[in-house]
Amino acid sequence: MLDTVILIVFTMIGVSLLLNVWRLLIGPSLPDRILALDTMYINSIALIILYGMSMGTTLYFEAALLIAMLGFVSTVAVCKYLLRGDIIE
Amino acid sequence: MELLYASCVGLLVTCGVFLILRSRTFTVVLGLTMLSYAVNLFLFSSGRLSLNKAAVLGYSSEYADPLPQALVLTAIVIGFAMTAFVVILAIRGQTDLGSDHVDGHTPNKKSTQNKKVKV
Amino acid sequence: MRLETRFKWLPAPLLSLLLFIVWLLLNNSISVGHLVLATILATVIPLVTSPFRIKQPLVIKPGLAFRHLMLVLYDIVTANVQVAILILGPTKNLTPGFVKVPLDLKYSMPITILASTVSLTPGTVSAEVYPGSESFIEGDNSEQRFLLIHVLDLKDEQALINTIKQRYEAPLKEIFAC
Amino acid sequence: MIQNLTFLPILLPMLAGVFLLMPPFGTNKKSRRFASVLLSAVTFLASLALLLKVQADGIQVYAIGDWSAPFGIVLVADPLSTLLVCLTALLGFVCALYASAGDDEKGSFFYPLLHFLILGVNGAFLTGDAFNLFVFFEVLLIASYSLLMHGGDKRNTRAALHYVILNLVGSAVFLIALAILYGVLGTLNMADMAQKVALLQGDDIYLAKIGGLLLLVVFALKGALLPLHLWLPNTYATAMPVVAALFAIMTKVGVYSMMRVYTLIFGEEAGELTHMAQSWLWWLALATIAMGAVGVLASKDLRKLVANLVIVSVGTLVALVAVQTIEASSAAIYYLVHSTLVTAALFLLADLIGRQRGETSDRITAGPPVSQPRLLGVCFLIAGIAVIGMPPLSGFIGKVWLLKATLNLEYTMVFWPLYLLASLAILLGVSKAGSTVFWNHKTKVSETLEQKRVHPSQLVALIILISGAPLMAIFAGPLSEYAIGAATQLHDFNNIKVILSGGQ
Amino acid sequence: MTEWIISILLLIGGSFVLVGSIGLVKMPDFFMRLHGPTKATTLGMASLLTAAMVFFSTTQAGVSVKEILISLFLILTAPISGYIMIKSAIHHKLESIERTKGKDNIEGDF
Amino acid sequence: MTLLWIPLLSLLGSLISSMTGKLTRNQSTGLTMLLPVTALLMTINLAPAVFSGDVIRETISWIPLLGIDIAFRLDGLALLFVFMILGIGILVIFYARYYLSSNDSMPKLYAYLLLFMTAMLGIVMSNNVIQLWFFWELTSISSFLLISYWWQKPEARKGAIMALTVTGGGGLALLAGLLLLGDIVGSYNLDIILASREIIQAHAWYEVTLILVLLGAFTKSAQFPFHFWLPHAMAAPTPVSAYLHSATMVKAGIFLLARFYPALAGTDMWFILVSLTGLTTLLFGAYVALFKHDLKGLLAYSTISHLGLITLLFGLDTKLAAVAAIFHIINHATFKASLFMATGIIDHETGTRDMRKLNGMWRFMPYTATLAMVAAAAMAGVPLLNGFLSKEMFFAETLHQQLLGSMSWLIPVFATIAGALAVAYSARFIHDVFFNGDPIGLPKQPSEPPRYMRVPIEILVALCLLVGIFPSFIIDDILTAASFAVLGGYVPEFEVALWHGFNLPLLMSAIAVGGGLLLYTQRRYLFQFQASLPSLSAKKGFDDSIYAMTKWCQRKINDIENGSLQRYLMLIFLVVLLFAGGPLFEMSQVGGQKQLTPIDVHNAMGAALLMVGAISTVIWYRKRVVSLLMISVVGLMVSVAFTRFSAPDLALTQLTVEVVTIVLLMLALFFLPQHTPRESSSMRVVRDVGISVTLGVVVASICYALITRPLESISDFFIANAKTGGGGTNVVNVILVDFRGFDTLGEICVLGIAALGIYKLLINLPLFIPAKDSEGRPWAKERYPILLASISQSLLPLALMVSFYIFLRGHNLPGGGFIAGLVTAIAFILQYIAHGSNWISERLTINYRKIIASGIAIALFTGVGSWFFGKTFMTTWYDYFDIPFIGEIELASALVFDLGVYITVVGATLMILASLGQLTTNASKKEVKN
Ligand code: NA
Ligand code: NA
Repeated sequence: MLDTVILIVFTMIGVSLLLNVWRLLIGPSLPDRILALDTMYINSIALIILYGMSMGTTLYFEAALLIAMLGFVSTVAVCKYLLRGDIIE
Repeated sequence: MELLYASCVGLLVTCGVFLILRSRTFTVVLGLTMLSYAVNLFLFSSGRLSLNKAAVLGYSSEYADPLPQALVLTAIVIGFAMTAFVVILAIRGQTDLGSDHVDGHTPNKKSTQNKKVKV
Repeated sequence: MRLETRFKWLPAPLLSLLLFIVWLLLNNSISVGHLVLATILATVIPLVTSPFRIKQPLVIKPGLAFRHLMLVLYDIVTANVQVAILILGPTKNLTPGFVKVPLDLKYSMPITILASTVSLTPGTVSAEVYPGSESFIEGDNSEQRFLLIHVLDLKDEQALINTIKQRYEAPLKEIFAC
Repeated sequence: MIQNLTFLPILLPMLAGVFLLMPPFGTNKKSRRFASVLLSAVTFLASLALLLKVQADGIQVYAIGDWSAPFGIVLVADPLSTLLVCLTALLGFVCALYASAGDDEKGSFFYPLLHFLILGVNGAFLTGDAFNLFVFFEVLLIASYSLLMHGGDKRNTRAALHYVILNLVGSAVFLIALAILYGVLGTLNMADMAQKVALLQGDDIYLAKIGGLLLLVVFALKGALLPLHLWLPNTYATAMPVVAALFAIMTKVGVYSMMRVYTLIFGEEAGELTHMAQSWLWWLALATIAMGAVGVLASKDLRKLVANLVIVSVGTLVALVAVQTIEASSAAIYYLVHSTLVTAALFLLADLIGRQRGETSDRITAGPPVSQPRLLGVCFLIAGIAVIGMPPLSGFIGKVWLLKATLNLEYTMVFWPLYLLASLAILLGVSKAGSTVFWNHKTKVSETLEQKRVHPSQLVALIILISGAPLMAIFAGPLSEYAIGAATQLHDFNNIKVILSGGQ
Repeated sequence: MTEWIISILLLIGGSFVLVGSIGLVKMPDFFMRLHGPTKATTLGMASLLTAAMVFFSTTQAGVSVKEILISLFLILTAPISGYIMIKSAIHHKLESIERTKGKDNIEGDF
Repeated sequence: MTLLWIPLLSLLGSLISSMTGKLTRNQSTGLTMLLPVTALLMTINLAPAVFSGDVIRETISWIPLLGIDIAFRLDGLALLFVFMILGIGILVIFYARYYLSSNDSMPKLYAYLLLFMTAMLGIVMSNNVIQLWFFWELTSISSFLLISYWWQKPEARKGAIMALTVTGGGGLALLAGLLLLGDIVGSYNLDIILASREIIQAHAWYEVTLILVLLGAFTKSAQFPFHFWLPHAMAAPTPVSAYLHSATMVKAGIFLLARFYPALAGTDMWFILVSLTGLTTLLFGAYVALFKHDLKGLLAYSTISHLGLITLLFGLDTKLAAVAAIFHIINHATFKASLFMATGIIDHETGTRDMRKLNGMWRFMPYTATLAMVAAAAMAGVPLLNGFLSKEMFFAETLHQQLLGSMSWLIPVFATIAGALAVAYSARFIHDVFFNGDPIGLPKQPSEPPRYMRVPIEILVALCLLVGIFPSFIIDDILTAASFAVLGGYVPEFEVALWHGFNLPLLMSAIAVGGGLLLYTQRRYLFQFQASLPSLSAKKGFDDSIYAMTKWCQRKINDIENGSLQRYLMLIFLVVLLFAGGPLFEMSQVGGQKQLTPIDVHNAMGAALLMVGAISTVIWYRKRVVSLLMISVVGLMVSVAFTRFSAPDLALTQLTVEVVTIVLLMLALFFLPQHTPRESSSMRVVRDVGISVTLGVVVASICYALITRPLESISDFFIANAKTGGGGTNVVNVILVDFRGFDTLGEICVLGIAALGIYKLLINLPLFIPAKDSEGRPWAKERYPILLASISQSLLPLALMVSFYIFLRGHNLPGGGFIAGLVTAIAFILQYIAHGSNWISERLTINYRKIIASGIAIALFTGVGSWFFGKTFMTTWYDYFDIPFIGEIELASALVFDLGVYITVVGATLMILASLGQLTTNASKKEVKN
């Protein structure tokens, strides 16, 4: 049963990733795209966690952890760019 | 899946080369980044593709080829250093040559940068 | 309220505690070795990073803090269910709005916590803190501060402001005694 | 220490680079200069010692981390590689000395970068591992990027931008080539590759061929072989001359790698792929020579002229590499040393002349006289004769040798006329340049100032390089023995077993 | 039993993530789009991670609780990234739909 | 060792004389002459042996492996030339002492002269053809220096370069010829070559070899059409001309003909080439000489003509012709040298050489005039003078040949005409200068020169007379010996005598003299005719062709190296396409035998996302921010792919690098324009798309070909030894810090150097900061948003904790120094973003340069450490320790190495961003700590 559930959730995540890309592509504004990308980062965490579960290994946990930390940083960097241009001032 | 993987690499190469052939430094940098993605995937694949066989002893019965992974890791680091350098060089070019054209001068002088003020 | 701890070597007890737990979590173990290591890290890292911390009021009432945390977690769950419904439902009868919440908090950390809580709970997202950082002085009483929030479906503005102030700001004022 | 001698030519420059970033050298100019010159001298001596050791006990194999080939990375010190290591170290020493006259202060980190460059070049010469070769290529490249911008102006930025981007693409190709070779042969050690290539069958052969040819692209780019030479003239002509002099060795890295790869891996024993790149190398080399000769005649300033001379020398070398005989390789080895020294010397000379001609700089037009005509004139005469290949200096031996080595080839009747015409072009170009610069004065008043006179350390550096020409002629006997010995080693397939068995 | 718990948590998490992304696409203006990801996704992730926690604690030797860390990071960062994104949206003067109340509460760039 | 000493002495002389700058002119001259005189005496001492027919040899080994030795050889021919070179050389030195004005540097001239003398001696005495070429080229160099002695004069510079180019070119041909010769014979030794005539002339390369050698000879001896450099070499001081164009430089070419006569002569090709060239040169030179107003010009062309004569003689297929040639070599040397010197005196005394000004010199310098006239008469071939004798022999030989078959009678006719012309220009030299009315506007009032200036001329003229009157008495021995050498051990019966009775040659001489005088008297018509011809100057032709060539080269270079990076890149990609694509077509099938893994849904999805990201990056590449967001999708998907295909370390690395790269690109974006203008034509876009797509397809197929084939690699070794040998279970990390730790060492060097270089690029770079963004909005006022600031400061400790965790586990589980370093760095970058670089530099007072250095140092010294255990560099060590309560812990040197990596990465990354951030921060030049 678990495998089927995992597969279902996989598809859910997949669909949401596609939705994110859709938003990323159509925009219209830059903040929209950034938001899409940020969401994408988070969803890919889900993807990796699920993958780890389906493979029964925790080896990929750190990847997820880093995405959680770093996705934030890059979002912040891009927004800072939009706000101030110079992100390290 | 091998076919899919190969075509992804191919696509990345295509996009990278196209961008590299553009005339503005930033685009070229993008192209180089894209190309290095492609190259890393290519180098990685030289150990063949394997699912759930991470080369960490005790986590699976058989292991993926660890050597290409190590090579790719080195390649990524070096690539990062090089990208950083070329990015800065592009900035330097912009200030020295007053244009972000790779040849330092725009064929037609009309492409004006947005208004500048000196710090 | 207090900005400084009694012990130089423990500038931020709560942070140290957090780090201690995080280390054990990371390693999934409570072996003696890791306990020792965790203690060391939990004391060293705050000391190393202390120059990068702007003095903030310390938690005076840990118990209350914990109870507030639980409350927020509960709200998160409920709020999300509401938001999910709002999202899935027809969007045309949603009435979004911007609301300015006057703040009594005077320090950036409590304000940040409040803003985060607001962002995670009822269909609200913190948008701005007025006035901006340029004219923001820690613990300065002279100027009234506001939190601008965007509400997904704004029914009664004043009610919302009151909830936020009583349900989330008040406890924080107590916890940090400011 | 003695058993680690093989490693010193890599260790010392790295140490030097690190030390020179540390106090007191990081801050104090005087001590930095002193330490840098000293350390480069030490590197040179160590390399020399290694050369003698190799002469005495034969090829040295140094297994890093005690992991023997093909699993670990091994350094292979044979007569050829050690000779080039010595050459590099010497060049490094000379340039350090020359720069200590003031060029080093025209930007930050000159000395550390210089030593890191030497590190990269020496590493590339010594390593026996294909991927490690890539790493050292990158080390020397990144160092060269920074050095290229040393004391740079606008022209320089543009040239650097081109140089960097081209080489980044080059590195990408390098990685792809390595990936292919690993993917087919399952190994990275060059000796092991050579062994495995011989056993290939079916379509794997063609994959390996692709890998080998892509490597050729990389080396051609590094070595400035037509049509990938276009970056060189501007890069070398705009770089600070002392840097350009140092770069004189870098094109040779490309050539050296060709020697290794196409005589060791795709050489005699490569089965289907024997000499697969030979005809490519040959014709490209000839085209390169022609191109360089045209460039020599076209050059408007001394540095451009020398840059084009570098191109000619590369073409000549690659042609010899393509011949794939011991005699040709030995001629190449002698010519390589000669051309490196003399082109480096010419870069420095161009600099000194330029400094003393004020606004006119090193442009080949009538201008103010140099303030030290006799000194510079004599130096230029010597270097000129050497580079033209006229007696009594090293150039003519190289010329005789390589013509001798290319006799009785399928295409001698193409190569000889081409090469001789190229020599004539060089003769004309250099003599015209010299007589114009030294004898054709527009303004009588020389605005050259006292401090524009050649600094002692510059002079010493220059003399060291220039004295190479007569010395290489006088001691041509022993040198030719050495070169032929080195070439024989290079072509000796049994060395593979020596390397794989860890030097025993 | 645990398999049930895991499955349910997984489904909840997945659907919340999905809802967040749907919101991202469906909502009419940027400010409304923001709500989905910042909230729904956070909760979705939290429950997914809890599922993973239970899963690994039961299937593998010893408890695995480090997934909490990810949730912790998300809960710390999600509001702030939302905040910074709205800031830039406001700075870019993005239009919010007409019926939005209290637009005048937005002070001009300060 | 006597032979070796002869050239060596003159070389030493060159050095000595170059150092006589301080001495008086007489001392300098004396010292300079000393060594050549010694050499001459030594030669005289050797002469009898040579006359008696043996050949003296000496050899010193130099480059045995190339068959190049220092080998000297003295036979009759060499002896003759040595005598001429030294004898006339000494006279010239003596003469020059009076010729040079006080502001000309005497030591310089002497040094060059003796250097040249050395080269000449080397040529004639070489017993190794490569060595012969060595000295041959040396004459080119030293003559270049001599001709350009007065380098201030442009004609001197031009003349020198012209001579160098022509003779140098010839030299290259000669080298080729000699190498072929050596290859044919199997040795560069002259003895052997001269002895193997049959082999050479039977060989397939004979023609090529002959032509190449002759090219060398003809260019040097100014044969038509290579003659043009010689008149311009007259820009040299007259003593130099007297030396170069009588006895030495030009005679080197003739010497070459004589030297190789035994080996190469005797075939029709030789006769045709040599004789016709000679004949043409003879006539051409003689004709042009007539019209020269410059005395030296006249002598120059007469020299050309006489060289033609000698060449022609070598080209006539009779033995006696060769003898005559040698005889004329001597005669021409004597009278031509004296004539040049006389001209020098006239020039010296009157300040001009223009025969239109020079008239009636007889009255001012009767004595010199007499000498000059005698010499001129010898040149004309007047009886009782040496010139007459060789001319007689020449005429005689022209009658004994059948070169042109039925047309052979043409040669004596031409010879006579040439003789007449010679008489004519000689007559002009005499009459036009010494008589013919009064001088016209001389710069100086002429008078006899200093007494000793005439001595050399006296000696030479005396020789002309003596030889002319008592030929056999003076000349027989040397002539015989030389002929013996040239004819390869056989000397025909010959008798040089004044009177052979009435015969055809005598008649020809008579006709020549008569005709010549007639020509001279009627010269005005000839001059008018000449004036009516279009004047063509060889010099101008030469200069123009050089100029045209240079311009052509510059155009070509500008076309090819047009400084367009796109072209250079295009070339690379095309070459790659060619090299990678070619073999691909040779493959029987691209796919391999390995059975394929099926595509599952999330791979397909990941691939889709990746492709969308890549394509939209290209689509939106003009909107730079957007393309940046798109490319980060690609980056994310690549790292997801790495997790998918069992490479957790790579995934982590890719992720961390990704973020830093994004930040960097953001910074770049700020300083670069945010939009890319439309530039490339649609045509070009199509082309680029074409190339990139093809390249993509090729790479894809190679990749496919690879991953569908089975592979057995060395990797099993790593998996087997990771734990036992490297003490770690994360094989990738063990490879990075142990098996291939050397790569990692190089890699952190690259990173460190990059950081240094970036600092170097940015240090006090005057940047322009855009005030508005691309849409023209002014930037937001708030620099450091409050919430961001406070959250980032609480994230820092957590991040450090995580990075420490990742670092520590690296050896056994995914992670390691590099990733940990980047995580730390990113944590600090966040602080930079949230608080600005001033705020950081107040709190983080560390010197990144030192950090980087110490990072590399740690890694390096970990490696060196193993030396103290007698192991090679980077031999790792690890062990497990059981500590009470805490339990077993592992200590590994690899961990220290990894620490070095960690430190370097942190230092480098922060240095890069700090120096970038510093650029824009407060104008108060607070420099980032490098
Ligand atoms: Na006259
Ligand atoms: Na590592």
